Amino acid sequence: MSEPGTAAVPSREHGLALLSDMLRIRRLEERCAELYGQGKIRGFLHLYIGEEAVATGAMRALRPEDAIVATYREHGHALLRGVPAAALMAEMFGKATGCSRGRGGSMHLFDAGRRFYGGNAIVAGGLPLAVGLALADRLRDERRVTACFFGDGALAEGEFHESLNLAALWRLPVLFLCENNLYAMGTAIERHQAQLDLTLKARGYATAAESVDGMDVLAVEAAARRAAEYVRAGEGPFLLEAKTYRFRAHSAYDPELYRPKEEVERWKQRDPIPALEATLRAAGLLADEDVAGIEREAAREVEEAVAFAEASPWEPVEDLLRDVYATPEGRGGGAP
Amino acid sequence: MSEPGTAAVPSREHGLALLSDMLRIRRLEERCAELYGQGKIRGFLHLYIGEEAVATGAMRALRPEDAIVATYREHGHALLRGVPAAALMAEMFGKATGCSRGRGGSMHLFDAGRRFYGGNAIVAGGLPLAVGLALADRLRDERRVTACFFGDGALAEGEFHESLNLAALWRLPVLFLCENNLYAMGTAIERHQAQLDLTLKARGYATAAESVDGMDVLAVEAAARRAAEYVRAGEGPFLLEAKTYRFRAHSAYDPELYRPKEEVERWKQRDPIPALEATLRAAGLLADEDVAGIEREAAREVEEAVAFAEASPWEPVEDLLRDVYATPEGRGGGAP
Amino acid sequence: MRTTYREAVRMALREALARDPRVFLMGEDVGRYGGTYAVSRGLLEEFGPERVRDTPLSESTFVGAGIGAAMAGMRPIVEVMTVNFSLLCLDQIVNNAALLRHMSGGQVAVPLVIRMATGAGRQVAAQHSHSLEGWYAHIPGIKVVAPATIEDARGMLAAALADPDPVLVFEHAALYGLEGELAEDAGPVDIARAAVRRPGRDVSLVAYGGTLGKALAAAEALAREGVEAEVLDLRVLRPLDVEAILASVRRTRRAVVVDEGWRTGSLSAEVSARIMEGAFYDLDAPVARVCSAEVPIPYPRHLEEAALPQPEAIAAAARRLVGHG
Amino acid sequence: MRTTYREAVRMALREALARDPRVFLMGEDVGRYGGTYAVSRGLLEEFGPERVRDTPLSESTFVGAGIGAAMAGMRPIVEVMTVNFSLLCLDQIVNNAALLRHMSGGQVAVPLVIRMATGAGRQVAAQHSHSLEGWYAHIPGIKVVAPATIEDARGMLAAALADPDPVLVFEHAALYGLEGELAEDAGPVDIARAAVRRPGRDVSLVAYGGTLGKALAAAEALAREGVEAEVLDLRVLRPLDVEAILASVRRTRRAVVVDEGWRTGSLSAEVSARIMEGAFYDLDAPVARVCSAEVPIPYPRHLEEAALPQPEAIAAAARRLVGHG
Ligand SMILES: Cc1ncc(C[n+]2csc(CCOP(=O)(O)OP(=O)(O)O)c2C)c(N)n1
Ligand SMILES: Cc1ncc(C[n+]2csc(CCOP(=O)(O)OP(=O)(O)O)c2C)c(N)n1
Ligand SMILES: [Mg+2]
Ligand SMILES: [Mg+2]
Repeated sequence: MSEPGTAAVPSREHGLALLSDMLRIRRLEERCAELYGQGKIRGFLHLYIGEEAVATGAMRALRPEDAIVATYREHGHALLRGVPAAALMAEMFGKATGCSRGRGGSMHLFDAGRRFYGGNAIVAGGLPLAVGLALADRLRDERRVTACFFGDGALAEGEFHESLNLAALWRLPVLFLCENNLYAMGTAIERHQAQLDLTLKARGYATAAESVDGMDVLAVEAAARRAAEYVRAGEGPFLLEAKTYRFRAHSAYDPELYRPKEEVERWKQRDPIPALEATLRAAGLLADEDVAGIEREAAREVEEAVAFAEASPWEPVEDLLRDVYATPEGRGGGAP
Repeated sequence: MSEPGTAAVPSREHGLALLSDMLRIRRLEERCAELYGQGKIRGFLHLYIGEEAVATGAMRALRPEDAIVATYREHGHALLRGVPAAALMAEMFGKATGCSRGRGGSMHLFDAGRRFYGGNAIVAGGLPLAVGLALADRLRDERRVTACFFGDGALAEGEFHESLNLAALWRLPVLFLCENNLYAMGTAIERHQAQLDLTLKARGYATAAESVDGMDVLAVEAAARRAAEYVRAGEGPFLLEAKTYRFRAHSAYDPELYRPKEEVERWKQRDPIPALEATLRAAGLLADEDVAGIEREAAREVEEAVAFAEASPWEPVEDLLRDVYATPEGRGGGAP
Repeated sequence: MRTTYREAVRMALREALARDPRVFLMGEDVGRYGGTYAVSRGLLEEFGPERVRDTPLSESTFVGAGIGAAMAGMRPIVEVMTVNFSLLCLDQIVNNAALLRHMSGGQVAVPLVIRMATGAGRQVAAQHSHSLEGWYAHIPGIKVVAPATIEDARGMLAAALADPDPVLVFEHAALYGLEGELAEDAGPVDIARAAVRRPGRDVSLVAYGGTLGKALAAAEALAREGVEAEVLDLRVLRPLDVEAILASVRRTRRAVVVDEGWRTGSLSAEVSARIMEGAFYDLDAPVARVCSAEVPIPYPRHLEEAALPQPEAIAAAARRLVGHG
Repeated sequence: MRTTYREAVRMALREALARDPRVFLMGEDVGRYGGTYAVSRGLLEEFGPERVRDTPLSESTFVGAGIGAAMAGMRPIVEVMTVNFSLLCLDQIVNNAALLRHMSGGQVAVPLVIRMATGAGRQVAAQHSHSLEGWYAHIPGIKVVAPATIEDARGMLAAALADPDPVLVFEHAALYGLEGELAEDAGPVDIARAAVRRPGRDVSLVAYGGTLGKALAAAEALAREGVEAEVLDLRVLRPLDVEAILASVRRTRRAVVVDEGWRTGSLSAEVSARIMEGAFYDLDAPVARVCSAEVPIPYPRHLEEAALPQPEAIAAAARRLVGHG
């Protein structure tokens, strides 16, 4: 694991941008939680609160031409990838203006134009897709990275193993990014993994790996840049583990019987947002009005998104059967 | 990998027994190949010829109360476990007197009384079963081992990963025995595995592992005894790799386009049967008449088995629907 | 006593664990978390971590391990959190659980119970809304049951555990909150027969699991119009209680089959085909089906509702048949 | 020209690889080994290891990788060696290939072709003899085709590749050796319609894939008795060409559906149900089904033959219907 503080203090501009990114996710999701309480957002809602440093740091290492595959806990990833908050919020409302036209909801945010390939609600189900996206790049000789985010729970699935082996065997440009928040729902990682050192797992695939403090956005960014450059250089896949923590329940239904309140409180002391603030202030790079400005912007973005979602139309029920196939009855595919 | 020759020279009796075991498998399978040519045995037939040292050495480490799960290449394992050659041969003929009443054929040899739980034709499909057999022992506080044989091809399947993790996590008494014959059908291990050192794979599950020369029956036996005792002592699972080679085609349909004839010839120089003979002769433990006696016995066993299979009846076609459920129409399960 | 479907399943689990030391419960988050649907809450505390086992996310392996433990004589209850994730363990269910008895010539028994939540209706979108009971009902060697009432939620588990073959129990996720009366001494029920939940003479509504309530609601509506619908709860999806289906159809001469699966290739097709084969000459009108629309289940409530079979559609189908009669 | 089904598939693969640089073939032993059924022999030598890719035994991941590559604009042909092993990648097929277009609101297309060998009949026992086409035909978002003739073996692949949606191609393993004539200029065929393979007026025999030949054999036998059976080859299993089925049944007023799947819940049930719904009043007798017996496929030849649909059983079912008419 790279040491905390090994990442250099960023420029003021860069530091503010990171802070802004994390805060934008945080405020958006806090609002989502409220809206869920009001029944505006429904189904499953998985919040990323506490883990923002991971997506924020990692996204900085990716370029527009890179591809992203994420999980059902992907609001932050989508937002930082550039999916407009309004389209995200409308999606969570189920409106026709949502980024997946309302069909997907919180767990299935998509933006093909930005190469954001979802939003996958089957644990580890996205890993093979990432391998395939990278394979396409390899076959076309494109120097791009596919970043695949997944939780610690996915480590136990067979597809994790198969995907790492295949990516390593074929030296495919996949950045596997494990968001290890120490729990898969209510199951602590010690109770689902026999080997807790993920770099040792990677050795089973002769794959490069590193573990980083996922509460330190600067450390995540630095590690992700190293990893992405390794991958982009054609060295093969890389497994990056970010150790983090989810401050909220797994989803709205979770009574959190499986972890002590004190543990959650302890981790909240390591909240990545105040942590970055402190670093920036200590370096004289941040003033109170900067924070106020960022907060104002974030609040505006969220409220505009909610207003947009509220005002957006529902898809007409007559369109129920849309987008099952490319053509209405699926009777395409005549002779080419 | 343990060094060749590290295993001590066995007693004469033990050496002869091992030689006899390997020869019994070899002769039985050579006859199977002929019978396949004659259309007496049909479907898929996977021969173990060349790999006999693995089952022979490993079986010596197991006790009658231990359980075994094998693959479709399991004639040798079944035979050495004590399934009568006649019942095996009848099974391959599809006769009602077969060890699976003819229903399974070559790939599905069973003998529940001897705790021989098949004969599984889905690559890696037997590993979870082995985990479950071991779990049952653990829950009943029985100090038994479940030995699970599988090929190198299975290493790529998700179930390998899941099963090792689960067995290690729960410290279950499973002896995972990889028969690495360097090919999964036509795919050489370097073309299906990113990491060729299996002990490194095992570290990904914090699991003990060892690699052994699978052409040296004494080395296999010694390693299997160490591994089985580790497992029996409750230390958790063990991954034992035996490096071996299949002399024949994968199955009857295989044109063997994928490996050079010279490679096969080179490996035949390491045939485990002459190798053991040589060791025993060098130690003055084996005379020509010993070999002749073993050959005679093996030939007799095979011919009796064939005669039995030939003479055995077919299951009446009226019994087609037998053994789908415990009760004829599956309408059991009323109130208990 | 007043109780819920969820509590009825929990009672059944508790009783099974208390009664037979060979029984254990295993699955994702069945222990500390208390079960995704809170079904197993309290059982870890009562029976300890050896008998209430949280597993890693390894569906294929923990289901396979259940099969292995059952072969060895245990009576595992494996919970696959939802049918959606059972796609990851289908190989173990089909190629091992269902086939081992046969392939071994009758030597190996797999007395295993697998429970899963199934169905849509809670806006959890396409990957979390499957209804694949019909798929499982296709496989010889396994049995499939679908408790649709509190009594069956309470009673089917014991019967499933007593069965020498693997039994899959499908609990519709929308039913866990269902409240109702349960006799204090409610115990095991059969897992062999369908049940008439409401007698009627004009049309048979054949349903199971999550659609039973919808069929009953449709029957209420029809009754207000003077149409007496008989509601048959299949209960057991494999082996199907064909006699009960045919008996009902012979009485009513018309049938609507209701299925939350996508229409094409759902279990409703088999029910229709069986009626074709066994009661063709008794029919006054063709058997109708009300199923899910052939679309991945969409997230928004109005579209999800439109995709699923609803009481109005069931009643409308019945009306069309009766008009035809 | 004289050729085989196997060679016809190979020709189609070669042409696809030659024509479109986005096409590549990937699967277990498709390269060096030449394919388990020798279908892809020579293609590695011709197109190189980047475009003819041997995969490890990781069905879920290489199928998922095919989906990913298709999302990215490639045109992968993924070979799952046999349908039996497709149980290990069902999650990818159902939850990703079939759903991505919908869940993404139409943004993501998966122009993927998955080929698999299917069926029994070669004494390879229970785990290697599945016929699960009916399962796949249940899933909205994918298309399913079953070439039963040399012409379709040659022509369906190009159509499948041209299709913007995932197409599953089921090649019955017993057909690879089938010999016959193929026009020199044989090319793509449609993958939208069923085909009447033999016209007749007395009864419709509806079959697909491996059972087409058996239905034709039954028709021959019936013809010798003066019964003219029409044989309909479904060709496309999803979406079903219901109009063609109904048109045939309306002509003949009787139908036998033949399916190598186990009877309960097989595709034959759907065909029967569709006839119930669309041609009930045209029927002179109930639709009959000839399917596999509800037993894991046994190894011995006599039992395997007894378990599978055979021409005699098809003819017998047709005779019973005609007797009824
Ligand atoms: C294959 C599969 N099994 C089970 C589930 C149910 N489930 C949803 S999230 C989750 C926990 C996943 O934990 P992790 O991968 O660590 O991600 P996190 O939620 O912690 O971000 C589970 C078990 C699922 N969605 N997919
Ligand atoms: C899941 C699965 N995929 C594919 C196959 C087809 N198949 C049968 S044996 C085999 C090769 C297995 O190789 P390995 O595990 O090394 O065993 P070996 O045959 O060398 O003993 C393959 C691909 C199968 N039986 N099961
Ligand atoms: Mg987690
Ligand atoms: Mg091998």
